[in-house]
Amino acid sequence: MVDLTKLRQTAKEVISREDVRELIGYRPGTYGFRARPAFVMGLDEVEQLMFTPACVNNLASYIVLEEKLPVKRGEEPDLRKVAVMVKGCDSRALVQQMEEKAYDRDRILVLGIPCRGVVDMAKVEARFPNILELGEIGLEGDKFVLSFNGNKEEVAKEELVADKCLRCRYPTPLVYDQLLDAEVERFADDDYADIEELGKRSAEDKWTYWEEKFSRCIRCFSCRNVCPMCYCEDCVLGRLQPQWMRRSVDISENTAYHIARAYHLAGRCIQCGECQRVCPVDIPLMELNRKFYKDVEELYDYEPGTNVENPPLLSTFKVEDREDFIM
Amino acid sequence: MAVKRLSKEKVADALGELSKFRLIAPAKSDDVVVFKQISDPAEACLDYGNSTVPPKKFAFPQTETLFRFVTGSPELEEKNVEEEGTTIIFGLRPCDARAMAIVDKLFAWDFDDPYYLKRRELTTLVGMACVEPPSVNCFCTSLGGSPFGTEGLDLLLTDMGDHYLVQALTDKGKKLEETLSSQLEGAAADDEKKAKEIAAEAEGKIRRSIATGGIPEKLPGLWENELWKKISAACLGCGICTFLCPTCHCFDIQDEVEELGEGRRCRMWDSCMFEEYTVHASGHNPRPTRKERTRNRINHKYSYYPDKFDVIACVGCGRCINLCPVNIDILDILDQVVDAS
Amino acid sequence: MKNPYIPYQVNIIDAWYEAPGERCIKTFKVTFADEKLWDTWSHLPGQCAMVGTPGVGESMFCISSSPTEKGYLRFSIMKAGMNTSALHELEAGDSLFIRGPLGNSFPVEEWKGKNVVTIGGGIGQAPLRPVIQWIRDNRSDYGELELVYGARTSEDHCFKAEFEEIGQSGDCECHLSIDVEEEKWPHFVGFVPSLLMEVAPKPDNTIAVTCGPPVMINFVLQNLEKLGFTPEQVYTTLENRMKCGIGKCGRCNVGHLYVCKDGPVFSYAQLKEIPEAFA
Amino acid sequence: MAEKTDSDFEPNIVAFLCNWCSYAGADLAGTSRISYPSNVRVIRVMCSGRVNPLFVMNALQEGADGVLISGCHPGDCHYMHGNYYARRRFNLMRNFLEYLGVEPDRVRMSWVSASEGAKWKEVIEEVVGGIKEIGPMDQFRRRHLNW
Repeated sequence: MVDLTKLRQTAKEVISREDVRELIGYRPGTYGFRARPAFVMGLDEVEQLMFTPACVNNLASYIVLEEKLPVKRGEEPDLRKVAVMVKGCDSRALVQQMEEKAYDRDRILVLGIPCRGVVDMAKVEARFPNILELGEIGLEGDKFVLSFNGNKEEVAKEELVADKCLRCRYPTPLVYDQLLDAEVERFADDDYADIEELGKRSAEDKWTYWEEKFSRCIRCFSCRNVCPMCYCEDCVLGRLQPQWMRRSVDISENTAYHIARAYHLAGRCIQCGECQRVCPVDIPLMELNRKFYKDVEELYDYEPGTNVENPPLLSTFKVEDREDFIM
Repeated sequence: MAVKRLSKEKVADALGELSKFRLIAPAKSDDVVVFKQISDPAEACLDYGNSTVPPKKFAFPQTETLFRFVTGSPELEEKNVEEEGTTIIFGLRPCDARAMAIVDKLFAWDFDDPYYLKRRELTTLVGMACVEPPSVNCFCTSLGGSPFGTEGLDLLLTDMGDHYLVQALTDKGKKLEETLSSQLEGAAADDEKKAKEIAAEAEGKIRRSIATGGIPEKLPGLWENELWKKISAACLGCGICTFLCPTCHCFDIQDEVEELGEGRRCRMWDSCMFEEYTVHASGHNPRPTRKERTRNRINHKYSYYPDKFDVIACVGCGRCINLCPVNIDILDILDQVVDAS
Repeated sequence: MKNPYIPYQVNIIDAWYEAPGERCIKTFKVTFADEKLWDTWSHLPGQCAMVGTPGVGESMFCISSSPTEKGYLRFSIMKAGMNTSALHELEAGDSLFIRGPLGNSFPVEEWKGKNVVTIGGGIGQAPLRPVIQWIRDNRSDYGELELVYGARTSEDHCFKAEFEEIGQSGDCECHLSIDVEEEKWPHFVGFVPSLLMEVAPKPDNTIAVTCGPPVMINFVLQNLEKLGFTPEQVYTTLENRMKCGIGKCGRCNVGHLYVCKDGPVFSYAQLKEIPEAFA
Repeated sequence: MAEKTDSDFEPNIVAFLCNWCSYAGADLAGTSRISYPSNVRVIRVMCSGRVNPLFVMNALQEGADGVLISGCHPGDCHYMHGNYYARRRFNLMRNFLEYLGVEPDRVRMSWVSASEGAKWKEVIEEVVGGIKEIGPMDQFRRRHLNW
C-alpha cells in the first residue's frame, strides 16, 4: 500500500516546483467508498490526496482531455508540466499517447503507483449497499479491508477486485518520474478464455449476444469520453458531414458506433477497462477491446502502450504480415 | 376514493390483462433494469430498485420520427402517435412520474408539442411506491417529492408484503382499476392506515437532502464564481447525467435520407454536456468548455426552469450521482452553491 | 391545432446574391405554394422562421421583409454550414420549406412617435431591413429615421440598390462605411462603431437598433452609452444554434431566456443582466 | 433459415477497387468479354490503402450483403505500401466482424493485377457464391421504413 504521508510529501514537492502547473490525483468521493479525481493547484489542497483500491479512474485521460481555449492577445500559453498519478494500467495510456506523439514526454510529470488491484465499485456497492458515510478500502495481502461506520470487514480480493486486474500484466507503471511504492511483480495474465468461448459460437449466437447488448446503448458517449486513447479533437463519430453514424439511436447505428469505437482502438487500447466501468447499461466493452488486443498480439506480435519507441500498429506493416485470408 | 388490493399471486394475471394494451414494465436485460414493452408477465421484474434509464423514453423516445418525406415532393407525412395506442407504464417510481409532470409544462408551453402531449394522453402511469429507497443517493424529499408521491401518477401501488395496495388517483387510474376488476379485491379496513405508516417510515429512510430554498435566486449571482471551474475539472463531457435524468428533455432534430430520396425528419435526445450542442455553423461556440456546460446544466435545472415554470427541474432520483463516472455529485454542487459567496 | 414541427412549402419567386465570396449572402423572395396560407400568415419586423429543405435540415433566419411588403417573404442567408450551403444551390422556381413566424418582434408599435436609428454590420442588416421598411411604409407614425451601415468592403454591402433608393427617397439618412480604403468610395472608411460616433445621433426620444457581428455589437453598445442612450433605448437581436424554434429543444438559451421564443429581439436593458448574452 | 438459402437471392456486393491494378483488371475482364456475375457495384479508389474500415461498416449498414476490397499484389502498389496497410486493417476488421456475428466471408479482400481479368472473374464468382450461401445481410442493416 502507498504510504499516505509519503504520497502527500511527494505531492507537496511536486506542486511547489515552478515548472509544474497542477497535479492530478485522487481524493475521497462524496459518499460511500467512492474516490474521485483531484486537481491540485496549491499546497493547501495536498492534504486531500490519497490512493486506495477505490481509486479506479484512469487519470491519463485528463492529459488529453484538456480544453485549450485560444490564447488571448498579449498572453503567453501556459507550458508548465502537468503532474499525474498513474497506476500500472494508466501508465500504459501515457506510453501509448506518447507513442502517437500526442505530446512530448517533458509536458508531464508522472508519479507512478505500483498497484495490486483496484475494486470494482459495482461489486462493492452490491455487497455493501446503502453506505452513505465515507468509508475506506485497503488491500492487505489477498484481502480487501473495508472500514465504514465504525465497522471493519475483510473480503477476499477476488470477490471485489475489478476484472481487468485479474488480467493485469503491468502492475508497475511503465513510465514514471517517481515511484511512490515498491515495484509489484506481474501477478496475472489474460488467457482470453471468454473471448475464445464466444468466438467459437455460431454467427447467429454471437449476433444475438451482441444485439442485446448494443440495443441497450443510449449513446451517452461516456465510453468514448473516458477513454485515454479517444482524444481526437473532432471525433469522426460526431461529424455530420460526412456522417458515418447517424444520431438516431437504433440497433444499426449503435452497432456502427461500437464497431467504429472498438476499431479505432485496435492496437491502441491499453486495457484500463474504463469504458466498461463507466457504461451505465453494462455493455461488456472490454470483450470488444480484448478481441482486438488478442488478435493484434497473435497476428502482429504487438502490445500497445508498452514502448514509446514502437510505431503505432496500423501505421506500419511488415512485408511478411499474414495474408491467408486474401483471395 | 376506495382503495383496492392486488394480491401478489394475481400480479401475473393483472399484467396479462394489461398486456392487451401496450404494456411497459421493468424487466432485466442481463443485470440491468430497463423499462420495456412486455407481452409475457414473466418478463416483468417487480423486485427492483429503479431502472437505469428513466421511463421518460416512453413519452419522449430517444429517437422519434416527426414526419417522413420524399425529397423534391411537397407531401409530408406526419407521424401518427395515435397508432401507438393506449400505453400502460407499470411500476414506475413516484420520482419518475413527478418528472413527467414537470416536463409536461415545457412541452405544453405556448406551442403544444403534439407528439409528446399525444403520447402522454395515451399513457396511464401505474406507480410503485418506494418502500425502501431505490438508492443511497435518493433525495426526492428535498424537492417536494416523496417515496409515496402521487404527482403525475394515475394509480399507485404499495407493497404491503403479501399484496399491493392499489390507489386510483385519476380518472385514467379508475378506468384501469375497472379493467382489472376481476384481479382486484376490496382492501381491509386498516390497509390505508398501514400504508400511511409505511410511507412515513419510507420517507425517514431517505438519507440525502439539500435545502433548495434560495438556490434558484442565488444561482444567477454565482455566474463568475470559481466553483464552476472546480466542479467541472473532472467532468468528461459525456451524456450520462443528462440522458439518465428523468427531467432532461433537450433534443436534436436531424434529417435522414434513405434510398430513392425517401427520408424522415426525426428528433433524438441531445445533451447540453456535448460540445456539438451549441456550436454555431461558423464554428463559434458560446459554451466553449465543460465549465460553461456544467454551469448551464445546473442553472437550467435549478434556476431557469423554476423561473419559467415555478418548479425545479430535478426530482432527486439520484441517477446522475450513482452513475457519474467521476463522482460529480449534484448535491455536492448544490452544497457548494449554498456555501458560496 | 397545427403541428408546429411541420413546415410549409414556399416557392422561390426570385433569388439573387447580395455579396460574393466564401461566405456569400443570397436573398430569396418566396411565396407560399398554398396561396390560402397568406390569409392566416402574419408577422412583425424582427420575427424569424426556420428555413430549410427536408433531407438537409433547417435553420433559423430572420424574415428580412416587412409585413407591409405584400405577397412575398424575403430571407437573406449567408453561406456558413451544411444547410445554408444547400439553400444557396436553390434558384427561382425551386421550392423550400419554412416554419414560422417564430419568436418575438421589435416593439414597433411602442416606438410610434419616436426617432429610430439603425446600426448594422454585414449580414446583420437583415433583421434591420424590415424595421426600416416598416417605418418607411408608416412614415407619418415615426420621427426621424437614420441608417448606419458598414461592411468589410463595398462588395460585401447587402441591399446596395435599396440603400441608394432609400437615400434618394428622403425617407431617411443613410450613413455607409467600409473597413478599408477603396478607390471611388464616397462614404466613410472605418468600423461601424466609429461611424456611429461620427454620425452621433441624439438620444432624445430616439430608439437605437443594432445588429451585426458580436465584436461590433460590443463596441456599438459602448458608444451608444457614450452618446447618452439608456439601455432601455437600445435594442438588438441575438442568435444561437437552434433546432425546434419553439422553446422545447433547449439549446438556444442565454441565461433564462430562450432566443427562439423569448427573443430574438432583446433590449439592452434585458441583456445587461445576462452574462451569457454576448458569449 | 429457409429464406436465407433462397436460390433467387441476388446479393448486393460493393467492391472497392484500386485505380491502378484491380480496377484495370476488372476493366480488362470487361474488354476481354469475360462474363462474370453482375452483383458487384464497383467503387474506384486510388489505392486499397484508401479504404477506411468505416466504408465497409457503412456499406453493410446501407444494404450491401458483402464487401470486397481489392488492390495490387504485394510489392506492386503504385504508392509503395498502401496495400500492406490495407492488409493489416482488413485482417483485423474481418476477425472483428466475425466476432460480432457477421459472417467473415461478407468482407473479402483480393489482390488482382491489371493483367488478371480472368482472376477478377474467379474472385467475383467466389465472392458472389459465398454470399449466396450465407444469405442476405440482416444483422445491423438500417431498417429504412421504421417510423
